[in-house]
Amino acid sequence: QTLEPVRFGVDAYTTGSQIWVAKEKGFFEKEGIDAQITTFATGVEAIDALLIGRADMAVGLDFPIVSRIQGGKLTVLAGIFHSKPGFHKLVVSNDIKDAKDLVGKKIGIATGTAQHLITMKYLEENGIAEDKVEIVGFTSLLEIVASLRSGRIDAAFTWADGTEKSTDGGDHYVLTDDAAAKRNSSAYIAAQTEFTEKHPELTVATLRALNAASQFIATNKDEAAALIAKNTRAPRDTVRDLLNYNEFALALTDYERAGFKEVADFLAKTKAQPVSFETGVNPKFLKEAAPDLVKLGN
Amino acid sequence: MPSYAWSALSVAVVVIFWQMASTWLVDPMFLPAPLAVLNGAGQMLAEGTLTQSILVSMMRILSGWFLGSAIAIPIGLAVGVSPVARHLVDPFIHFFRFVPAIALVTLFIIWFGVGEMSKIILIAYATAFIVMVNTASGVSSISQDKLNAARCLGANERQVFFKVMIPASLPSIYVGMRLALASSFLVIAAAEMLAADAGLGYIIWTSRLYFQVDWMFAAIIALGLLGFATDRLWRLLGRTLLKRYLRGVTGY
Amino acid sequence: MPSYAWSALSVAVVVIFWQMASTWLVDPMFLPAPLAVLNGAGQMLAEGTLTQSILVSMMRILSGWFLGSAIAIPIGLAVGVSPVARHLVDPFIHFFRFVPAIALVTLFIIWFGVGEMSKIILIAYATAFIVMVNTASGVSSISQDKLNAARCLGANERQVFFKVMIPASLPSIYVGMRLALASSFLVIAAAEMLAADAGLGYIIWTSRLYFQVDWMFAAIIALGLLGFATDRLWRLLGRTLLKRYLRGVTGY
Amino acid sequence: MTNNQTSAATPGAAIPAVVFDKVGMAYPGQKAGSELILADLSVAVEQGEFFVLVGPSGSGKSTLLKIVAGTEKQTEGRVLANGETIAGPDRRRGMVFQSIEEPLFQWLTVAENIGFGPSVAGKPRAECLEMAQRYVDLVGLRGHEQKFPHELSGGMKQRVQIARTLAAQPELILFDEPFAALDALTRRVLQKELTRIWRETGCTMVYVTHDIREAVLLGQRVAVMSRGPRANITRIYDIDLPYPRDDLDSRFADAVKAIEGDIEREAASQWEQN
Amino acid sequence: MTNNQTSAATPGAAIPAVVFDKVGMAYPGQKAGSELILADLSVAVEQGEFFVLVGPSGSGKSTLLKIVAGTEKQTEGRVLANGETIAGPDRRRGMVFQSIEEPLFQWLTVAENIGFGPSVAGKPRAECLEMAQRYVDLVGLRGHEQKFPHELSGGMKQRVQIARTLAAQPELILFDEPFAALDALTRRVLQKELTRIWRETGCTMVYVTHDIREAVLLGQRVAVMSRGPRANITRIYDIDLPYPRDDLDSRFADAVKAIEGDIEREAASQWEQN
Ligand SMILES: Nc1ncnc2c1ncn2[C@@H]1O[C@H](COP(=O)(O)OP(=O)(O)OP(=O)(O)O)[C@@H](O)[C@H]1O
Ligand SMILES: Nc1ncnc2c1ncn2[C@@H]1O[C@H](COP(=O)(O)OP(=O)(O)OP(=O)(O)O)[C@@H](O)[C@H]1O
Ligand SMILES: [Mg+2]
Ligand SMILES: [Mg+2]
Repeated sequence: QTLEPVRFGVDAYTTGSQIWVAKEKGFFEKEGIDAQITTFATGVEAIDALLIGRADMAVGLDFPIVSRIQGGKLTVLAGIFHSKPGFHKLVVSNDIKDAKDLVGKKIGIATGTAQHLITMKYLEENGIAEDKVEIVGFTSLLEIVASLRSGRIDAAFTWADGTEKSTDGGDHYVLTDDAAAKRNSSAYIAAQTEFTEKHPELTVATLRALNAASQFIATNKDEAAALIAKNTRAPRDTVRDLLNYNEFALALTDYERAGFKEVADFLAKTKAQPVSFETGVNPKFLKEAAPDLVKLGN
Repeated sequence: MPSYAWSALSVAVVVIFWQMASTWLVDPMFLPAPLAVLNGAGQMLAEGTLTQSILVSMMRILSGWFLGSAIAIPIGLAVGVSPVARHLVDPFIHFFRFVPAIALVTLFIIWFGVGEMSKIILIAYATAFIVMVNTASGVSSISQDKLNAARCLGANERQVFFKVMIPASLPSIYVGMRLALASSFLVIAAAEMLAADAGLGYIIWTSRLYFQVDWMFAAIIALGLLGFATDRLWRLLGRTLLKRYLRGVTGY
Repeated sequence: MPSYAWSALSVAVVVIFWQMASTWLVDPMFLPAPLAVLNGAGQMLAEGTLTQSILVSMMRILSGWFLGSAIAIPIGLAVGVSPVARHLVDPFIHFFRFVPAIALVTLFIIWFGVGEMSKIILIAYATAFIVMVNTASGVSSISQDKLNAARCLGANERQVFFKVMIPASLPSIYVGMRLALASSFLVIAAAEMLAADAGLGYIIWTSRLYFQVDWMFAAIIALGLLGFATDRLWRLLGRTLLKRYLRGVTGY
Repeated sequence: MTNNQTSAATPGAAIPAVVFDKVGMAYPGQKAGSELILADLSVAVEQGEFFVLVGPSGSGKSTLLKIVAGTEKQTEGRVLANGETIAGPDRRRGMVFQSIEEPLFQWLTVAENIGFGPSVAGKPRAECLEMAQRYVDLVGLRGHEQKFPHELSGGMKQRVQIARTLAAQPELILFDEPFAALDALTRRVLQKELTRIWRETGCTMVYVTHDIREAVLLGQRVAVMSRGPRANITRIYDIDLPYPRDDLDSRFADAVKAIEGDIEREAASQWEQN
Repeated sequence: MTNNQTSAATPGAAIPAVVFDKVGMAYPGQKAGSELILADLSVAVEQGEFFVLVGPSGSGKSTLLKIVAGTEKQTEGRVLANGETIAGPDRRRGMVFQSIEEPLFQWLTVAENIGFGPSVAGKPRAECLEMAQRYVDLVGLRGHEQKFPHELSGGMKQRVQIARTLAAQPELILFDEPFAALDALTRRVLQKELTRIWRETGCTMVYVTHDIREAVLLGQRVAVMSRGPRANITRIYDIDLPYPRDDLDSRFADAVKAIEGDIEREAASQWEQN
């Protein structure tokens, strides 16, 4: 039996964990898939590679995916993970006791990520207008933590081991977490629309393999962490932690729909054509691969 | 055919080719047509984003360029003049000029904050080494006859330095700064990765993220055109004010 | 005191200062001590990551550098020699040399794929303009007396080009390539953003993600040292094989 | 010996080697409104002639040679070589430049510099080497073949340039003070060689020198230039003495004295100003 | 006129201006094993003397001057100026280089080049200008003050260098074929000026020329160098004629002939090889 090649684009983070695990544990092979995986620095490059036909499937966070749906070239197949509430923690300097103390302070954001939206929603929820604080945009967590610790900014939502790194100096503490922002954020797996049309079975097979991988991760976190770390050159303990913070499972539920809409609304300000969950996501394949994972109300 | 006609011709050909490419060859999603880009630029102009971004970025680029040159020229001169200075500093010059600015972003934020300062210093960092290396090679290739002539005429080492070495190495400094100008433009993208909320580099980053390819191209083209204009201004300066020092190097 | 002693001294002083800074001045989370970096490098060496990354990155850097120079030198020569060529190409040279490579990443992926090719071409792009500008200025500042002497001796324009212009502009080409070498190293970070799973740039990116600042610094230092070594090799080449052409410019 | 005023294109059977017809010259970079370097200059050099040009420093002798060589372009009038307008430098017209450093190829050895002409003419390597060696010997540089220009003394550089130009075997050779940096004997030897080459090959020589004895020793005609600006050829002396010439001959001495007198009158106006 | 063999440091009241004591010289870049340029050369130049050096092209005259100027360092023996070892170039020892292009400052006008010495000596601006003008006139460059070096003829560049060196008023001046590119009259005028300056200021002159008549016209002693490698001073002629000298004087002609004979013997060995 010959294996059908499928080209995946993933980032160097844990976003594509199931893909690594499915490859390493032979889930792809079992489905007749020859997975060819290319790593990119961020999801943006991975999804761009998909758009231009250099990859068949790619994973990415909601922002880059939603902003690239409008051309109809890519189809979102499923949510691939979402962070559990509490993944992002609002770290503030010790003199900030309360949300309202943030007024007039410098707040760090990771521009164009879930954290960006969480920060905005958090401020909104607490009745702080955007122009009452100084938003400082960064492109990576490292810079945010460095700025916090060196006193260049006063507060920021951090995540993963960034939280511990920002607070262990003693000058900062966790004020609250993203539960307070009431926002849903996910990463998705998307495919070239053309690919899904040409190879519907392969698409479904892929989702099956990834679902198997999700289940493996849920039950064998240590081994999964080792596999992922090996492939991304990430430290194993960090990966192990990340597996705890996040829910690695394929899903298309109202949770994803809500998160998707938030991003779409945010982007509508800058985009000519509005996008929606309905136009961008095709639940057909996941339904076929694992019907119980699709739970979309009306 | 006058010289600028050739240039106009080739620019026209390339723009037409671009239009054709984006129509037939490359997905316009990634290579928007000239008109689309113009349209995007128009939008940004109307909103005021473009003008503001140009001003902000140019301020950063030029400050960083000047700062970098102001630091690099004395070091380059010292290294070119004194073998001891050279051996002391050389390992660092030829080490740090290979270290990407992006790798130092974190340290720069810690040291210089998230304001303008760290961006300007990042640009200065990226430009300084080219100017330094060019200045030092310029100084060390001044003909010994010229230096000795000055000494025989009674110039002491200070006077040799100011009255002969500096004028004689101005061509190298000038060319170094001209090359480094490009570096300043190139790192604006990296510099505006950090804590920026305006600027052409910022537009490039956010439009990449939000996939506004026409905006991104408008910013790229603005960068290219500004660079071109600055380069021409610099050449004009070389051909007028500094003419007597630069005869021969302003040919290109 | 022999020359390398001065260098050794200053390197030692800086390393000691670095150790002190990371102990007392700067948060070691962002500026790990020399020993910690050495340790990180040791880990990566043991895993084989470091050696492999160095090989992969050097291959990309050097290929890109050579490719960029191979493209740039003929263009630079043409632009320096022929006014028509200059007016046709000049607007693009002085436009694109200000356009950051990072902005073109997507187009490069479209055209050249996600393999080695697009990385090498990205590096070539970043290095080509420096070599081009230096070559063109070199050609246009060759003394007319030299060219005319060759013509009076019976050289036709082809021979003038190959036997006089090229040798006489070798110093500029050489210095241009030396400066451009730094650009090749600098863009490796950007190049390995795209579709890399090994390389020093890739290590810099991923270690940033995971707060492995010691790994990041190990990669940075590897880059700096490799650059330094390549620069010395290039200088050695200039002082031996190309000596007759480069008298005067290999001083620094 | 007869003195005759300069005149353009003497009518005759052969086309003159060089014709200057009402030539005026200003350098491109000159300040607007400043005077012409050469003005209204007309003269003809016959085929196979040994034509010598003398005149005060800064008058425009080098400028005139460069126009013939094709490396500078007159701004007024016509200049013809073999009846054709001069398009640019060309293998038929060799030139020994006044500048002794720039024209040498500093990346080539003495022998390679001298062999440049034969090698671009496509001669086989062995022949190039052999010719280079012949001209190395001619100018007395044996033993220095492998040196590079920066390792030579001033006079040695000048000799490399002379040998190089001769080795290219042009039809017309322009010499701009070629022996200025040479000692008396070397100069004497080279003068003799030059006369021999001229007589054997029949090439045309246009020769600038400040040494009037040299001018009379070598030239069939010696032209005197006036002091610039607006320099011109004021007088041409025909030297009707047989070769090899004897500088103890009284006619030789007379010619020298006459020309010296002329130049002195020209140059003196310079010094009178002060 | 007496001929005497060269000898180091003649004992006397005053310390000699320059003493060469068993000097040997090889250039740093020379191939290992190649012979010395100068070997075992000893000579002394007295204070206020006009010392002329002649010799075949490539023998080492420029090298000797550069050692005195301090721009090159001998590899063997000692060289003293005013009794002190020479540490490097210095305002007391001016030099007119043989190279006519490089030593000029191409970013300064003629007047600024000439005023360089006074200006680095800290003279007030007005005085610098006035001195520059005086020396511009001295070398006959009036009207060319505002030109840049690249706009000058060969002889004009050489005159700028001469004027510039004189304007710096050093105690000892080294001339390396300063008048090689000048016409006879300009040369004559400048020879006269040089003698005048020498007699008025009492400075020491060390002068290299290929023109033996010039050597005898100017020098109190004329030293003849042997052909290199391992060049040395073979003979020194004392010229006991009063200034201003008359070149029609028979003693003048005798001196010229004797020196010429000497050089020819030296240079001839070169040509015998072939
Ligand atoms: N490139 C130039 N630009 C402007 N003026 C120039 C240039 N070259 C020469 N001149 C001027 O032209 C005049 C004649 O110069 P040229 O070199 O022809 O003189 P020459 O007769 O060869 O003198 P010399 O005997 O000193 O070599 C001079 O006054 C000089 O200043
Ligand atoms: N930089 C150098 N490196 C090596 N050899 C050199 C260097 N400069 C000069 N020489 C050699 O030294 C010898 C003497 O040169 P020098 O310039 O002193 O001669 P010169 O007597 O001034 O000759 P001329 O009358 O031709 O100017 C020559 O053989 C020359 O090849
Ligand atoms: Mg001349
Ligand atoms: Mg000499």
